[in-house]
Amino acid sequence: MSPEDRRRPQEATIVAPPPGSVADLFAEALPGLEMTPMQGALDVIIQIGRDDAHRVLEAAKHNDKLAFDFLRNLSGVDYEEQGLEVVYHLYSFKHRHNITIRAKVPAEDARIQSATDLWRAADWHEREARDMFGIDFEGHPNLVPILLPDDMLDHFPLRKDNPLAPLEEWQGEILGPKMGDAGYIPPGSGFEATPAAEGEEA
Amino acid sequence: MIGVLKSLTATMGTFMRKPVTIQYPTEHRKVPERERAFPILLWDFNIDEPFCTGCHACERACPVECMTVTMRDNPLFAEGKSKRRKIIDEFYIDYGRCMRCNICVEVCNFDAIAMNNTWSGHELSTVDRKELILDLDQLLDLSKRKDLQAWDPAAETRASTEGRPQPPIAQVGATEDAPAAGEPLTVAERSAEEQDSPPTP
Amino acid sequence: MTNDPDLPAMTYDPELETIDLNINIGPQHPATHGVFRMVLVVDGERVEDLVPHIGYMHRGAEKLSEHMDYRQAIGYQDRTEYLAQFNAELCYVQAVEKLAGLVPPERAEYIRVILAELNRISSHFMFLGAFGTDLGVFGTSFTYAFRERENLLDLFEEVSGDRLMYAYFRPGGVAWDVPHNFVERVKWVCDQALIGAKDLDTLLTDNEIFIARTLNIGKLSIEDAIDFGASGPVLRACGLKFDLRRDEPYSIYDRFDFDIPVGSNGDSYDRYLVRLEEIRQSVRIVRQAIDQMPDGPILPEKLPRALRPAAGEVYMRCENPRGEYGIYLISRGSTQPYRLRIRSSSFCNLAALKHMTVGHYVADAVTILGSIDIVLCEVDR
Amino acid sequence: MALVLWGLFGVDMNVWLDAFLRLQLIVIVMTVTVMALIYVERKFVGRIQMRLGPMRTGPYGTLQSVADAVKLLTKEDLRPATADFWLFELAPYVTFVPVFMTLLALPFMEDWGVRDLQLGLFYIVAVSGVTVIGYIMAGWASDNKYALLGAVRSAAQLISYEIPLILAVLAVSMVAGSLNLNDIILQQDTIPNALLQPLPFLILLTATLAELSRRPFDIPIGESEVVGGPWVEYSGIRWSIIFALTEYAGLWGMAVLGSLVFLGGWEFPFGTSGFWGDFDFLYQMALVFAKSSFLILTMMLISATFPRLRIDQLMAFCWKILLPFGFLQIVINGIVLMYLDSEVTRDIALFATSGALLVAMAYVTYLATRQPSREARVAAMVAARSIQ
Repeated sequence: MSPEDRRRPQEATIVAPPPGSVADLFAEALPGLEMTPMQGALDVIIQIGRDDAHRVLEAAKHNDKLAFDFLRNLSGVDYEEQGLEVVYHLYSFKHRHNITIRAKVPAEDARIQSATDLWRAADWHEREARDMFGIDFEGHPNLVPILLPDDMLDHFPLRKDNPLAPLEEWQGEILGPKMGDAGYIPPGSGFEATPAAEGEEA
Repeated sequence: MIGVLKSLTATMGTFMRKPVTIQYPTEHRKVPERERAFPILLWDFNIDEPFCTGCHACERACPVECMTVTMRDNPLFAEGKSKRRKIIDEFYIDYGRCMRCNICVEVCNFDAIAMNNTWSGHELSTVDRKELILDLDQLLDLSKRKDLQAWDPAAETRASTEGRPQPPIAQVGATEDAPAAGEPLTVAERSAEEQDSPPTP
Repeated sequence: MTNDPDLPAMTYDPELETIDLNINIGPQHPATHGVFRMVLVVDGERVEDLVPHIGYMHRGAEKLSEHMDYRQAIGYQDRTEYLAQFNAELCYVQAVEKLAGLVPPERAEYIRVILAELNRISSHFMFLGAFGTDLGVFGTSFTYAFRERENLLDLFEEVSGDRLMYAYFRPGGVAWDVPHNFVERVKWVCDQALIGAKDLDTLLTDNEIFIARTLNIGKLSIEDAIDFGASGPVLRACGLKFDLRRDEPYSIYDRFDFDIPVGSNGDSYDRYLVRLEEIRQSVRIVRQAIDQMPDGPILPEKLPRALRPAAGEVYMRCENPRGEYGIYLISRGSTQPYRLRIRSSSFCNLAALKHMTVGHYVADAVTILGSIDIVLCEVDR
Repeated sequence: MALVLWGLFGVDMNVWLDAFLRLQLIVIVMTVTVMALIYVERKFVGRIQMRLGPMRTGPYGTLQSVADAVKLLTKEDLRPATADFWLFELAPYVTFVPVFMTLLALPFMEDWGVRDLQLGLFYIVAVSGVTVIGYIMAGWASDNKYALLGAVRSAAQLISYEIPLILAVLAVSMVAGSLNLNDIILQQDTIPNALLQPLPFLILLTATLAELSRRPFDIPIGESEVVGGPWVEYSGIRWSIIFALTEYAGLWGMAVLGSLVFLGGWEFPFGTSGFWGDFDFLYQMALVFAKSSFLILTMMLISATFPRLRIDQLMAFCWKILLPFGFLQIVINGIVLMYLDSEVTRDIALFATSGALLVAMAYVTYLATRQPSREARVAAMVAARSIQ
């Protein structure tokens, strides 16, 4: 493998899950659903479109054979040219099975229906995904920033087009260039030395 | 009522026990040999130069980018005294950034960097965080004074010779006047050395 | 009374001529365990509404990890879960191993499990001490707990070289072997931990005042707990016997015999009891592991110099002291994680805080927050 | 000093000079005692927690209180810009002065107090109740919500616990037949009141902890809830007046009061026979010292052990348990004292009724706080469903 090939992100080879897996239950519960089942390192993954997402999640929660009552994790992923994804990791205490649902969301029109009506656990996770990726969760009762301050609304830190170095520079601008220096007093803090005192020191 | 009295027996019981306090500034707990305080550089007493050749391996591997390294040609190599073609020129470590992950020690090809395993690595408080940026002389100082504790992993690890224990500190003793690598310092020697060592600047 | 739009609206009852009072607890408050902030809307002493504010400690560990290679990112796990560092590291290195197809040697697995369980004990001691302080014990429970935690930290220091930020586990094994007196030290520490647990048990468990302050405070039903995504002792206190170590065994946990303590009521008292009992169960696991621990290598024989897992993704979950700690790791074939998502147990447990607190008194809000046992670095990441 | 001793032995002198010297003596003794108590509490609690306590200043840290005092006195005295000036500045003194005034009526030795009041007990109870006004003033003036919440809590708590305290001392004064502290002490030459009246003794201990806002009743200043309550905005000298002087002088005063009223004071085991002649006051002083030290250490042990109660539980404990049993004690005391003339039967009856009431109170408390047993909890654990 040449160095150039190494630098280019690889795509995971799609391994079909073994027959009889949870993905088949989904195909059974929602006939006609367009989805790509995959076998991950631990769980079965199904990849679906944005518009199907809420229908699938609703079936996952309420269908008796699926009965995914525990939302383990909800996260956003930025796949650059392939767009964003919202990933739901679900677990069923009843049947003790896992599923990973990956819903594709185009980056330029990042919105998806909220899952808060199904699991209250989705509330904070979706707020965080909104902070980090700018995904708009439609129907979320209170989609306000949770981890980031309000003035970070135009920066979505975990998107890949928001690299680390410019973020640090941007923070540096806010904090001031001399913030790291000892004895530095930020302007406007009320502790600035008076000009007379400075003169005395000099 | 009974539970309340039971609680009182707990407190009265511990009142009778011996306190566990160590009176820190006057009394130091012995730190273990594999203590990881902050990275320092090691001094090669055989040739009288640092082990470090300035190869940038640690600088690249550092997760927090706290190191600055430059290398130069080794004058001792030109004289034929040393096998090191290049030698460290300047080395800065910002202890204020360092997260003490030990990765620099693991990636070093020359066993030139080690973690300070004495109390002097912990008592570093200063009034100015610029003083936490150490230069080459300060980084080599501890090793030159031979104040590091000897850590001999061969004596410590048991049958697991296939494993890869981290040996760099054993280098410290590898000179004529210091105890050889196989013999760790006795406790008395260690504590005496600890007390002698002045605090790091 | 301020009219800050950030704060929840106050209600005004014209008949009784009373208005609600907003009380700001945190970010600098003795009871908030870090920089958590909650705004309580109180009517007298009764909490009418609660608005949690988090994010003061957000350091972008996920973003930073994307710019590290797989070994460098271990250090950020310590800093994310700073009371159960070995557990967090274990979860992370297992995620990497799953992707890279590494199988750690037996001895390394045992070392990891022993250290992770001891770390669970130390984390629970931290909870017991801090919980007593939240309830107003004059530091007594705190010092009892810290006395034992100190023994554990000493052991961790002897093993890994650091008291808090261990960075000791590696994908494929552990960084270096344990010291020669490890077995004796672990046995001694286990005995001490049981003594400390007994002290705290005598001090608190049967105390009527303690019971009055915690029983039926912050009740959570099983259904609500699952709905909120709560896990760990908070979920088990509700009465659901669910433990990832038993139900989805990872590492070598299927080789040990241990009980899963559960509560019946889902209140603060049950959470306390569950954690106290988990200390004893962890000691059981450690004792079994130390008896079975084999000799041998601590890293696989073929370990690549730079780890470059094949493209793929894994959601690794571990039972941490505070609940399910998950690492969602996506690799796209480079030396760096493409995406690292930390499913923080405290974050999910904290989401249920409002549900548990509303209707209780101000003093109970502190109790409930303490009983969830949050680690703010883990919440904010 | 000679003048003071002159006054001690009751030689006539100018009334004003005598009063002034006695006051001076009390002030000095109080200050020293407060500093000693702070040191003792830190050491004692340290040992309970398996620590050493202060060790650095002076041998075994004995000068720690002095160092603290110097630090506090030289610290900047902060006042919030929005605070009410007069109330804020006056509140510490309003809190402290009543505590000091209680000390004036205490007979520390036979015939030696600042003043021997005929209604001494009544005076002490009346004066010590004024402290709460200082709490409310501070809480209101600080312009801080924690302070306000703490002030409201303290108002509820201190006023409520004043009543059981009064009932407890009232029961004893009924037995003694006097409100004069000297008379009460002299009446205990064979049996201390703590034996005759165990229930009021327990009520007094509890109410004292509540009155002094000490753990487990430190609800007004509970630092994990209201971060210091009314005193959250105070610092430096004002805070030291509140914390050091009020809290520890109050602790000392109440412990001395308890040892005089319930433990027989300087009278109990040896009587006032005066076998040391003019130097009787030495063993009397030692007796009072030992008894009050015992009470103080008990209170410190309780403080270091228990979690804080919640305000509604505290009020329920006061109004539903302490108060009815206190009233019952007084009624029974009245009946016993009215109908029994012989001293022996009277004492036995007093002890029996009060002991029975104490047991009844313990049982009622047990019923109120009854919890499912450990076995029941274990059974529930076993029966818990494994998976949904």
